[in-house]
Amino acid sequence: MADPLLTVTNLETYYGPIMAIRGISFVVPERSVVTILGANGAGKSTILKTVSGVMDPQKGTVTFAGREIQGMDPDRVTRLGISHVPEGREVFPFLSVRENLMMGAFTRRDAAGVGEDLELVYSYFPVLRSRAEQRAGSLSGGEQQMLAISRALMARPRMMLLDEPSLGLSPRLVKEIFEIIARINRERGVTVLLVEQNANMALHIADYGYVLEVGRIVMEDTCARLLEKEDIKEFYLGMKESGVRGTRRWKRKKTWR
Amino acid sequence: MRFVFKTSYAQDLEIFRDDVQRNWYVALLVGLLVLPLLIPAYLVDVSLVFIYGLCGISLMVLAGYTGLVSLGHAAFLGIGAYTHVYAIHDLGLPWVVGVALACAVTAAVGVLVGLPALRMTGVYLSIATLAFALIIQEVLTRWERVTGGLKGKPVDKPVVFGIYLGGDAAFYFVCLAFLIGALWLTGNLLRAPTGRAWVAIRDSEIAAQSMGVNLAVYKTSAFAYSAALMGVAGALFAHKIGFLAPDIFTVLLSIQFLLMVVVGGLGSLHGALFGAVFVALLPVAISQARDAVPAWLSALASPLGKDAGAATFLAVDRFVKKPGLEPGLFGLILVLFILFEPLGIYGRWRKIQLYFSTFPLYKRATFRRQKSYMRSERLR
Amino acid sequence: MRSAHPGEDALDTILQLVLNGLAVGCIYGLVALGFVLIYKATELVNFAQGDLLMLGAFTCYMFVVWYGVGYWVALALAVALVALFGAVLDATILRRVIGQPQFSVVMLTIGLGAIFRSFASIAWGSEIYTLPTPFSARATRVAGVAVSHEYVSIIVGTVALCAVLYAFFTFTRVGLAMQAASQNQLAAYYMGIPVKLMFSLIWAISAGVAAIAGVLLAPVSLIDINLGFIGLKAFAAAVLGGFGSIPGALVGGVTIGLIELFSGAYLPQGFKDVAAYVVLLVVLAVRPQGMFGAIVRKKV
Amino acid sequence: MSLLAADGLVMDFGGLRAVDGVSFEIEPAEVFTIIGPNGAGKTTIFNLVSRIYEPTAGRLIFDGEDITRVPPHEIARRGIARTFQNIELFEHATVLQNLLLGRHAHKRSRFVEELLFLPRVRELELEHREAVERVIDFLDLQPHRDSLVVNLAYGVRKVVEMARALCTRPRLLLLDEPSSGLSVEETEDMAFWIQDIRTILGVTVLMVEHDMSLVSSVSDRVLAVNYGRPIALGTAREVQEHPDVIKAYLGG
Repeated sequence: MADPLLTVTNLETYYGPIMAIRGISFVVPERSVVTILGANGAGKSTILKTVSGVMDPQKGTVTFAGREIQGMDPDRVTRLGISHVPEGREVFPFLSVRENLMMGAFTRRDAAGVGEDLELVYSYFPVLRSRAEQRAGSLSGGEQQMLAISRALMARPRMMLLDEPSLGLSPRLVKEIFEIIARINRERGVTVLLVEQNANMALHIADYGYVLEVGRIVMEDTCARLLEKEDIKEFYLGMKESGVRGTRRWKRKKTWR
Repeated sequence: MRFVFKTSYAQDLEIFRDDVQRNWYVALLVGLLVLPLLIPAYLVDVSLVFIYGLCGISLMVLAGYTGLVSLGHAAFLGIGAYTHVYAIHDLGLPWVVGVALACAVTAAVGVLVGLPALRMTGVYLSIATLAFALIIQEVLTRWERVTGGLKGKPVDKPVVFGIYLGGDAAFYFVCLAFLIGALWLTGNLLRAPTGRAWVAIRDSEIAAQSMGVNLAVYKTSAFAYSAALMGVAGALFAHKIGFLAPDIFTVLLSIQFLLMVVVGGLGSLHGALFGAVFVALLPVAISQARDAVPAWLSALASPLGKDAGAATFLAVDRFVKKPGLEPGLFGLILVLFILFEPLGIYGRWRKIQLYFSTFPLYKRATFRRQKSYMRSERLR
Repeated sequence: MRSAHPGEDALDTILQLVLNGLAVGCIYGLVALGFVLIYKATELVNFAQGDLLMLGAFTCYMFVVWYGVGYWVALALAVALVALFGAVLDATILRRVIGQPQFSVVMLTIGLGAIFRSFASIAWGSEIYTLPTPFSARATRVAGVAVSHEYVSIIVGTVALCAVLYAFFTFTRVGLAMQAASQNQLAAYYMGIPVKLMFSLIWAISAGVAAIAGVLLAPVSLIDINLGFIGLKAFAAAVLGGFGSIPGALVGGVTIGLIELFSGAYLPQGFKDVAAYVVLLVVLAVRPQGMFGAIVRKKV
Repeated sequence: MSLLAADGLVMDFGGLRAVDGVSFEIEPAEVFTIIGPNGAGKTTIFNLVSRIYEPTAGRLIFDGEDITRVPPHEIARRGIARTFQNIELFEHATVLQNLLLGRHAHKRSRFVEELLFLPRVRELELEHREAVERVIDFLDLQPHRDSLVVNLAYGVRKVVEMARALCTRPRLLLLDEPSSGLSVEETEDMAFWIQDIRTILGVTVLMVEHDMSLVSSVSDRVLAVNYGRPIALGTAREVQEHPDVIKAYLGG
């Protein structure tokens, strides 16, 4: 395995009085795709937010490229090369699509490179080109999601944190987005930390996976092996033995509990 | 921590959470009833607390519960005061009718203001109410036949059903009665569908609408109810100050009412009352301090030297007697509250309660503020 | 000088009113511009804007009269000082309340305004001062209308400032970043925009604009601690134009200024002060978002 | 007779035509699903049916009555309730308070009665409360009754929002992406809830959804739209096999 680009050790973060993540450690090697799976409320987004500086951890360290970054202001974290695509389409509603994309390149000074990247994301998502002068707030939910991902790409990051990129997208777009994530990882060597509800897709493009339950990591392995586990199959992939759950409403207990 | 064991849905409909809470309020009421015996000199100030309490409830309904921030509530107070005084003096109507008229007229004006305000949000609404208040102030100045214009209008002591209620203690009880009445009525509304609809409008107009809340009706009713309370408060206020002039009902007074709501704690009736106590009694405290502070400081400084005491006294005395100091002090307190206790006095009160009820398990983290991030409110 | 036709007199009066109205309106516009800038970048409504204006006027007066500094240098110093003050204000106080409900923040600025007024009355007393300027009491007659140089300075200054700021917000990277930060702070952080710095910067600019407005206003009005109450009229101007629109602030200000002067000249006494507010209410009843404002509905 | 009929709906935003002549009929007690690529106008159709938008052209007939011009707050009273894509709950209120607002369409007490909290108001409130409790039982929300919505997990919020819509006792329930943001496990639960709502309560459901497993397991009929126009209508299987749908929506 390559050197770790991001190392998280013993991280604890609170939402007010509630401990959202309870002592979590993991590593993301350079140029790899790592995914974190877990049910709603397990604390996946909190991990990403703590890494990118939007939330402050109570305990623990986050090391990026040899530097401790926990508790840093999020804009400084971004300047170090971490681009976070937040959950829920956080676009700038009153700026045009093109201006939104240019904001993605805010930290960059190379106009030529920015222009190239603009063309690149337009080629990924042609719909953005046709809506370039519209206000981002007038885009549909799925289009805003595409915009958010493209905008993060415009920063030409060293590492991307993706929080549910497939949320609310059509099946075709989900496939496309995962292909794009795989491509930027392969072609540009961008390291990816991916949080997804769509475990099927995530496990197929990621190298290594962690499973999170109620703020703790309960399982970790290479994705190839995770795909073989019974619990993963049933609870994250929805693969039932010939539609067992199609008729039954009780659930099997998860074995890691 | 005390948990209430509920055995019937009807228990959720009561004003008081349980008997313990009710008993505390009964005790408080008894305390207020014997208060005139304890501090007869300060009854006038406490009456003002009650009147401001009415204003606080009024603004709490509008700003705290329905989310419509009005910068012009002093105008409603003025309309109520002038209507009442015009009715009982110029028209010679009975006192009770005067109060009822004040209530009705302000409610009607409230509807008039509420109607154009329906489509406005946020800043626009606040500035529109501000404009309304400035216009009303001008009307009060110019409509001399009714208001007496800049010369003002003296107000007699209240006489209700032929009984003279102008004494400090009598007026105190009149104000207390009105305050309790208003609390009861408002509490009723807030536990009924109307109150729920108001809060829903504050939290998400679009969701409220999709659940069948007619935004126009409920925003207007919030305005009308809030204005009506202000009208009643105005009638009492007229007697409290004994003399009406247009420059009493200024924007600054409106801002003081807002101050009450913020300092008390947004979104609770308790907050409105805490705020009223604070705003009505702060000037009293300040004037007491004005007399006392120079003497204290000179006593502190006197060991430093022979003349240090006297010099300190003079310097401090000159400083505290500066006319511009009091509004600045108000401003400072407001700023400190918003910075350090955004939930207001009531929020602090709840924290203290929680601290003792969970002792020794209280976690500081319970009320720690997370980093929060603003998002445009223009998309409402 | 007598005109040959009585109609010309009336026309001259009207022209004079228009000119004066423009000048007064520009001041309103400038103060409104301060509101709009802060609002555009932080979505706060700054009720202390008028008081910053008052501080600017006093500071300039202090330099010119007490220390004998030249007008232009004093202007620059006053603007710089007040702008710095704005930035410090943001860094120490306002930044801490961002993310709290708008209402609390509005109350905070009201509190700050009260503190400034209190400070001014303690520091400078409650006397009324006059600021001498190079434009003072000079006028050129153009076609029967007395064009006061003070008014010209106001109009030219305002229009130039508006144009520069408009260009800054629309075309520069930093200007866009400020808008971005106001629309979605979280996303702005994710873009690497130093949001805190942006906010301090906008407070500095806005306080600077207030100081300029104060200095321009000082010769026309007089300087006292209640100079800041012009902010109330400027609110009407900003809302009339549509909060958040830079040209809107200017147009709103000029509209209010013209209405005020014309109603003062042709309507019975008392209307001068309220006419602007009546017009404001009427406009808002028809267009609740003001003349240039836009309402974008939330996507559901 | 169909419960809801949309007839030639057209919706323009500025120069953009988001919905371009969509007609469909929903039969009583069926689950009718609209699918389509992002930006195809699905949510716009929803907002037209729930009357948040004014249609540029076309008509909406609900239960034999023309509701094209009925004000939005009146819709709930007529028997149409909805959920939102991004969850529009009252976050600082408890689940119970949220659900009680769902009863607003059935408010029968007058302002003055409420002001005095007359016995009649008390009775009505108890009735509302019981109706709400029935919904709480139905959707298994008992553990969350007194929790603040902000403190709830996303999956539970989705159910609470559905519960609030059910409290209006609707005849037509509009669900906007009920499974978005839910895990596989929660999506399966959601499928059961939707089936129960249809079979036990007899409520007609119109939903917009992307998760094809949920769509196939609960829908009676599916309408596919693209560029604001219908491209296919039929059972879930038929629509999924339609070449245009595969091309525009499912991907090869």
